[in-house]
Amino acid sequence: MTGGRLHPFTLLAIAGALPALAWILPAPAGGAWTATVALVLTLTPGASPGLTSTGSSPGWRPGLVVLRTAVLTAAPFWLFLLLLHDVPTTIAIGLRITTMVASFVWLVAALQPARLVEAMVAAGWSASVAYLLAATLSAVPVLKARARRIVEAQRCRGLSPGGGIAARLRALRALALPLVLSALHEVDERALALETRGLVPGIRRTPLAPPPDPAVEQAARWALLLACLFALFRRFV
Amino acid sequence: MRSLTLESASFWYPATEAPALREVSLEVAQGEVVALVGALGAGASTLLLVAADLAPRVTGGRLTGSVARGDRSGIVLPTPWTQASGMAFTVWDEVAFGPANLGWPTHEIARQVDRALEQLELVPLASRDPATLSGGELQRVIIASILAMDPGLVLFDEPAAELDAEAARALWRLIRLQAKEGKAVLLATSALDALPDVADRVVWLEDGAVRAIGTPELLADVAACDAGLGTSVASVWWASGLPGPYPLTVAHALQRWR
Amino acid sequence: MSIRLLALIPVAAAISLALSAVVDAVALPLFLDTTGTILATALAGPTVGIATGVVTSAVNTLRNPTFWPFVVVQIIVALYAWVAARAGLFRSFRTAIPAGLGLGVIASVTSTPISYLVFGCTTTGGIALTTALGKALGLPPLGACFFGSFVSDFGDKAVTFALVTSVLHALPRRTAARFPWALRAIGAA
Amino acid sequence: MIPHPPLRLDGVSFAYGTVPALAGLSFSIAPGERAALLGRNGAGKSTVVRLVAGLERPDDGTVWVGDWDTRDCAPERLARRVGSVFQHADQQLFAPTVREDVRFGPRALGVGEQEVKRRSDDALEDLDLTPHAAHHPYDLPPALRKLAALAGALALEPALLVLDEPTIGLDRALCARVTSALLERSAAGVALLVITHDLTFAAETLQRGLVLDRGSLACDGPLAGLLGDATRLEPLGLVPPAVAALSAALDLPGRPVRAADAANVLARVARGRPAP
Repeated sequence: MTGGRLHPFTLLAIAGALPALAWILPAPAGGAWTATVALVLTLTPGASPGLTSTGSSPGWRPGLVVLRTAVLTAAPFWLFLLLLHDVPTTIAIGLRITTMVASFVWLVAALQPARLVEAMVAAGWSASVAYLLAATLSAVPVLKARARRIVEAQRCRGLSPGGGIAARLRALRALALPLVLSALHEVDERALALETRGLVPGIRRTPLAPPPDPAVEQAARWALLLACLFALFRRFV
Repeated sequence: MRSLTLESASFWYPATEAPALREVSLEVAQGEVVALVGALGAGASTLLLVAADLAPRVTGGRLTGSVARGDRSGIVLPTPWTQASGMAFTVWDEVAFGPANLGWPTHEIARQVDRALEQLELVPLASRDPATLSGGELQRVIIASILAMDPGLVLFDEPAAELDAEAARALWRLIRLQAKEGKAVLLATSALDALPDVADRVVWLEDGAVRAIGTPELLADVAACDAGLGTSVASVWWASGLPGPYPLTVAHALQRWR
Repeated sequence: MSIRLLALIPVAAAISLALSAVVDAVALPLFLDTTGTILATALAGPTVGIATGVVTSAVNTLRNPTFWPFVVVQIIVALYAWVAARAGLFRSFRTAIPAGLGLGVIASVTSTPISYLVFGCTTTGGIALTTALGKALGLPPLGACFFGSFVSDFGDKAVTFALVTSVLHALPRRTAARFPWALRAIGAA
Repeated sequence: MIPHPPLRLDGVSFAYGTVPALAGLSFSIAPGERAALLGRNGAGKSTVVRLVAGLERPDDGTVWVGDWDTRDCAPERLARRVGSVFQHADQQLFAPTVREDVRFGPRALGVGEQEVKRRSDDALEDLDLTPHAAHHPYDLPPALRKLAALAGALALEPALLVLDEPTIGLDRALCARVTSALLERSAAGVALLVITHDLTFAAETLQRGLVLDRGSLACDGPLAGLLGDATRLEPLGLVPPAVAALSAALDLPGRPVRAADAANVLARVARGRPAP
């Protein structure tokens, strides 16, 4: 049962349920339990850094990397909480944030976007919804690289990004506008590409490699949902 | 069998008075490569969008005259980075994007994708993330993605622009192969020197209208050279003041010279 | 929704997230992560704007796990931008910047309860420090939290509105005319 | 040796992390000299351009732009002496008209409005862009946007122009405009360093060939000789451009590689020969 082979929806369910339970269950015991589970999850083999694509060999090492990312992301919150609140509140909120951070960092490591897109298509989601998420995910690095290239190109024709606030805001305009205008200009070509390659409304898209979704996992997802609802019911009734 | 027939087709882009195409009549048969040449703004790109049924349906604008298509068409536009689907995280999935949208069974998709990858010499890149490819590599992936949909009419707009010399030569060979396999190919390019080996016919467009249609020898006529549309060898002959007809290629020049 | 508007959403969302590279270059304390949402709304209306906001938050969450609660803020930004576009407030900086400041207040009012309940006002280092300053000034916890998020977010929405105004006016008229809302947003329709 | 040539690389080495890109590269370019930078993908061509523009610092050795060591200069300061145009340069335009965008560079250098106007009008004139000066860049086809970006670099009136694949997407007529603009600037003493795999453009425009192979200089000599020699081009994945191939096939004296030269030689040789 490694993170890598679970159905994407199961990964999402777990990563959603743990933080929900952390907030619903009475503090600090609830938070402590969920935080521990989340941190242990990050150690599960196969939780290779899917999205952060830092490359990984199976075994414990990637798990430690994921755990370290989770801890490093959660740590500053504890510091700021101490700054603002007394100790019991800090512990209560800190455990909840740690649960959320750990479960999401694990999700990001375990979830491959291609499998999520295939799962959405196989589950009958419209191809357009899957397109929105996946296309944004792949467009971000492309436009970020373009933004860096534009900053370099504009500096090579004399633009100084420094100076006073007014100078920096003018520089911001000379750097942001080219990025936005060139990206907007390409919307038409992207639409033409989608049209010519068949992504038109109302199609029955063939899932390429739909991840297996065994009944036990589907049951587990419903169980998690019921557990959260039950805990919510008990907490407020 | 005729794959594409245009009869006095005229087209206006939205909110513009001057037509981008004026009364264009053209037929492209299966097994034939037809090249569109002309100065910037002569209408080659517009003609390809009309042939691909993207103009006016997606671009907006107004079309008069008639356009008849015998086959499904696929178009390769000149900017590969805007053509990637954005839904694929490996080259294999990118090439399979079109066929999957057509709803083909998975074994048929696999067969078409593997064939397209071989034709474009992309098999070693099959599991790479498209975002990590160079401009030339991504252009070959986009071409494979269109061919994998097995279109009867294949349209190319400046396909060699992003390619280096070796990849461009491989592309010209591939285009000839598509015609041999019975596809109709309509191609806009400014690589005039490649056309004698690639195109069966050449269409000279000027201000949206057809100025001339003929075999690649057209690119050695005085009129073409005057307009800067002669092949390099013909243009040198034309500039030298020697009498015509001008040789089309280096090989022709060699025959003439002995 | 036409294919063109569908293709606009990922591009607008990616613009929001890519602008961080520009903000880093000029080293200004700005996020600009609602630029795409506001721009999409001003170009193509609320549906496209809200979809852009939701997708931006979803992808942002995958990159920084603490961001998901703020999908609510993105939706409110889209609705606010819709009202601003209908009123043509993108016609000049004189109308756009005050509208941006108004959004800054509303965004802080919206994000404060989220920040307070979920994070105890420690969403980012900046917010935590300014909240501590608020507490030192004797503000009650929720008030301090509002002060924290308002001060750190104060200029962002105003600059974002100004940037979107610049973009809409910089678009070639022909391109602007083909987006359903663009001309109305700059008061030209 | 000119005391401070527009560009001098002195034993320059550079690596992207652990991936070596340049190894002890040394060459210099004199005023008015027109050099082509050739080599396979990954040979280090783009790295040279980034170093010259000040976007990267060399690990070893020094890049001299005149008497400035690029290690001490930010790109915006080097812009006074180096006009750089990268691939996809058309994506950096943002002004409502081509003329305004071309004026961005000189205005950023703070040369005074009168001088800004003169420089930008000259640059637009050199590339025959004046008819499009009042158009919006995004109302123009991509090829003309590329020319507008090049005009922006020309308007800086630098002592050195560094161009990365300036002719991708341009047809022969537009390439001819770039060629004439660059020849004019070179005649006025501007040095050129151009990365290109378009050998027809290189033949028409450049005179010296610098061939990079795995980060070091494999060859540095007259371009015409290189372009006519299929065996030396083959390892670079290149073939002789059409005019050079014609000259070799017809054994034209002097092996001209430029179309105009080949036409003249052809006419002269034809007159001296009995009619075929």
